[in-house]
Amino acid sequence: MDAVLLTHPWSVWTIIVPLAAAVLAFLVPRRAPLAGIITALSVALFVAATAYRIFLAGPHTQMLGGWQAPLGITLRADGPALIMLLTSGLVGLTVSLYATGYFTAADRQQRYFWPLWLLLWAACNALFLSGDLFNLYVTLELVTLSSIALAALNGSPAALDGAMRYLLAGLLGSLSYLLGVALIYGAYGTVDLTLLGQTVRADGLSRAALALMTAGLLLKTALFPLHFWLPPAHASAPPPVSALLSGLVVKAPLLILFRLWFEVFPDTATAGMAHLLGILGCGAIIWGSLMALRQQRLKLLVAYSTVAQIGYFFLLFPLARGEAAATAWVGVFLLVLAHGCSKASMFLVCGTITRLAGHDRLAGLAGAGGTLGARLLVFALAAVTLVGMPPSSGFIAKWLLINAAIVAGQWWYLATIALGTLLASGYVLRVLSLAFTESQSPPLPVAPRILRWPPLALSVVAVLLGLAAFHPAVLTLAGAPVSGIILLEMVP
Amino acid sequence: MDPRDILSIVFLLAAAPFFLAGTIGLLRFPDVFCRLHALTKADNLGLGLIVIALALQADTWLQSARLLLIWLLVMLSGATVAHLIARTALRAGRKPWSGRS
Amino acid sequence: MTPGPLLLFDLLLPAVLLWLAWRSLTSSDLFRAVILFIAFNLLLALAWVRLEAPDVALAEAAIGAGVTGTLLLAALTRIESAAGRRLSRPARWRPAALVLTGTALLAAAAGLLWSLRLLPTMPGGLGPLVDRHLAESGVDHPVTAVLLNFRGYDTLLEVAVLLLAVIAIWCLDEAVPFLQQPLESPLLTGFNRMMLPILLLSAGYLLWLGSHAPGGAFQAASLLAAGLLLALFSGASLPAQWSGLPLRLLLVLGFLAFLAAAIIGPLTGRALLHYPPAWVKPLILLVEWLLTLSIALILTATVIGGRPTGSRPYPPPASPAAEGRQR
Amino acid sequence: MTELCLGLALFLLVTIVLGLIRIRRGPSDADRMLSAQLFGTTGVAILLLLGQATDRTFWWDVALVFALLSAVTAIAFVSRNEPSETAQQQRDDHGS
Amino acid sequence: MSVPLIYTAAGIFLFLLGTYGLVAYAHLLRKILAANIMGSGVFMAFIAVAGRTPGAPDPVPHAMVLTGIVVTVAFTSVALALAVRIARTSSRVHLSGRDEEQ
Repeated sequence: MDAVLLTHPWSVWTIIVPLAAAVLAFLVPRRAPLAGIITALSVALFVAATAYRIFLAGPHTQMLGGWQAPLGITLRADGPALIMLLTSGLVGLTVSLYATGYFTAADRQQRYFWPLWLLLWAACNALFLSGDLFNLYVTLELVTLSSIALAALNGSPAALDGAMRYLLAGLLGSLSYLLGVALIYGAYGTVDLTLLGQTVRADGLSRAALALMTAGLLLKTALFPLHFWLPPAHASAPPPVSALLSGLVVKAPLLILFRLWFEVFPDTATAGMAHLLGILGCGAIIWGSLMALRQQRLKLLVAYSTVAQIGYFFLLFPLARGEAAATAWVGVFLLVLAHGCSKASMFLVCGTITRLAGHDRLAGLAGAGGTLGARLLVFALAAVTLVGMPPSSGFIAKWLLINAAIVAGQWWYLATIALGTLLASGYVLRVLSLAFTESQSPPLPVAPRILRWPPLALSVVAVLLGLAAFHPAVLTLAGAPVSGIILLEMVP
Repeated sequence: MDPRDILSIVFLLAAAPFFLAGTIGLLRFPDVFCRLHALTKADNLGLGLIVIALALQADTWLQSARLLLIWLLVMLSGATVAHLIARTALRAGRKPWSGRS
Repeated sequence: MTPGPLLLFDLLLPAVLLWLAWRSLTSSDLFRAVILFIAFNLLLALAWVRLEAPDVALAEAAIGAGVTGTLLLAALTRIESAAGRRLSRPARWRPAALVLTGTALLAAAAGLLWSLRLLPTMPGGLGPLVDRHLAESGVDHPVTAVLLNFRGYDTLLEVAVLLLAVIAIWCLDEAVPFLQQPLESPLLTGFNRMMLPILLLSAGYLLWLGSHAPGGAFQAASLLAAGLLLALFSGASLPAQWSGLPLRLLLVLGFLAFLAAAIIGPLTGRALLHYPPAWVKPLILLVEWLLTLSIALILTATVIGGRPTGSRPYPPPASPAAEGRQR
Repeated sequence: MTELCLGLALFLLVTIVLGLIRIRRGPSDADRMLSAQLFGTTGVAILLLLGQATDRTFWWDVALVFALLSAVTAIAFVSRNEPSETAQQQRDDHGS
Repeated sequence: MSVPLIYTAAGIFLFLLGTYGLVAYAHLLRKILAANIMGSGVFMAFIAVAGRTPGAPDPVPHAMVLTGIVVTVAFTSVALALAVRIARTSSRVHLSGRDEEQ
């Protein structure tokens, strides 16, 4: 039993099963939700098996088609990929469950939601596992195109507009990335990440290629000031889609960035370039949070909160240079997991609230006691992780980042994290306070169970992950390009 | 020099004026119908001469046949397209040029 | 080395390409822009030939001349019928923004060109490695071997992207016929009658060619798609009972076959896409043929631009090309 | 022979450049479509000549594909103008 | 100046030209054309950069560019369908918030 568990390429099935299910969902729309649920459960199972294998036997690779790199493509199941797969499994399972209740059978949207979402899921998992620059381009395109289609799903003018912005930004980003790949292939004759990591020279050409690829990926991750396309696309999509876009999709280009900077070009990237990204990250944290504070609609508030949270991920670039590398690395990956769960949960709650109240204007939600108030409490529970209150996983993640900033002696990042946390509590409290104002509105019907439980479960998981953070933390470092001790105590 | 080569060279040199005529006609002729006329010259004769020249050089019959097929296809498409475009232009109310512009 | 006229050609062609691209972006009339873009694609195929990339040239010729042009013209017609024909000018920018963007782009150009001098003079490339393993790949043409075997995973996902495009387009809209009435012209009917078999034969030829020379599934599929489009223009249509599940099945057939072939590996203790050595050739052939059929339908569906509803007269046509291939 | 083929190919490329003027001038869409059609034919000729000059006849397959598809875009163009003739009238007035 | 280098440079210029067009023009169809031109530039640079190997050309970049072309066609078709849909639902040919610029 263990022999099979420890040798079978479980991770491959997290790609194949959703691909096949997407085709089935397209062929037989009536059975699509069933296919979706079965896929969700099996992907969760395969992710667990992958985690088990990595935990016991360490990271492993698979040469697709039996061809060794550089001729073939290599799939790599390592720590960073695993954290991403965990995020994808958790968010995907929850959103799939929620979607069975959110889209009804008579709905035109249901017909297309399932094939599109299952393709997106396969693409995300494929991207997380890919160890090949060009294959990353193809998977990234698959991710982007399915996200665009999902963002346009409800066909409202705002959604179409947001999808178009997303598409154009996505095209610009991926072509810029591809030009970088072209330069790399021209210089080194391979696109395999591991081989490139061994051969890349730190010269002007590598820097040019890195700059092109980074620029393209920044646009796709929507890092401030290239975030213009994100809030319209995320806020006007149907809520399950928003949950996927914010919880899962923005992390896809992010992982490529991490792989590029720390595995392929560790010496090419200068400290200046790293700090530039760090400063843009700070800009994102502050600007996104301020914008979130000003929003009048709940979904836009959450979307701008995503813009802000993306900023935290970019603190890795400056902080992971030096002795605090492992600490920052673990912190950021934990944050990815935490943010994925909490943000998806928040968007799902938004969906339930919109379904109940008929709108998501904050002013109109004032005095939302009763059933809406309960939803807002779930929102608050998810926000515990987002803001980073103990004992949530968000807290551990930020704690690690703060430690890394202190060790690296980069106080301004510390200050930004603190400020960002403050602003985040601000916009979360603004929403929460609605629940405690006098109720004037007539009582609303109770939402169906399937629209209530999944977000609650996900936010509880996000909080509880903080208690079990040690295990994900160790797994994150399996096969990671950084090493060292994780500094859990404040070491100035 | 092989007489085939000489023939090929003659045909190639003869092809050039037809393409030039096609282009000049496209530029100088007064309306779309006349220009269509110019276009078909390049299609049929210019390309035809080139095809003959190259077919003379080809090693196998198969290659010559392939060249001829290409020519036939271009002529077929050219004729159909010319007809359809002329029809569109006529239906759009364009009068063929009658000598007074 | 390079003969004189050839070097002149190589200098003139990129210059013309850049100029065409520039005019296509700046001309105020959109129809003109589209025509210029079609011309651009045409000359681009010549550039591929000059760069000794015949497979890419074939694809560019097939896609650029057939599918993209039709796609753009159809979209332009629909946009204009919805929003009217308008001139399009660049956004009026503040001078500061213009200067900033211009400087940034020029700096990027300078930086990139300058970095090119660092390219190794004798690049490695994977050519020799591909040649060494060509015998095991099941095909004799290196590009096809890379596409369907060495990097078959990329191709699998690429077909998923195509399929996704159709789903996305169907999700956006139902099919809007861009012809209110089919073109009625005896000449066109005759032309089609001759052209459709020739296109079908040529597609078969390119597909057959792909196993040992430039050619292959995608190029063949583009030709088939062109045939389907021609049939569509002269009023052919798919019977209503075919526009539901049967059409969807045909669209996904190639992808499903590829996926099934891919998972033979993991089910038998090998890697994904690792075919059993004895089956490599027939498996790749089967996948390629089914892919050709599905991609042709997918490309046609993207031009039609919406979900066929069955009641309208212009869902994807059942032309002789498609039927011949199904049997 | 090789030189002549190359020279002729270059010459044909120059005629394409000249033909671009018609696309610019119009006046009607049909004129522009016509120029594109001529480019197709010229492109076929260039491909044939280049294939001959460099002794790689697989480029003739590219020419074959061009020849096969040269009508498709033009027919799409014609069909685009088919539905309502009044609209076409307005469009031409606008275009010229 | 070698021939591949000429085409590499042309590819880079096409890429930047397309970038300019994508940013500067409001009309959606124009933006899509610009993105296609960008793509062509990238593909050209890719083939040219990798085409400097002596002897037979390297097939791997050719296969990659073929994949890239297909992906770009897929994106183009979805983008056009979106543009048509936007034109039909709101009679606009550009993104919101830029009406004054046309």
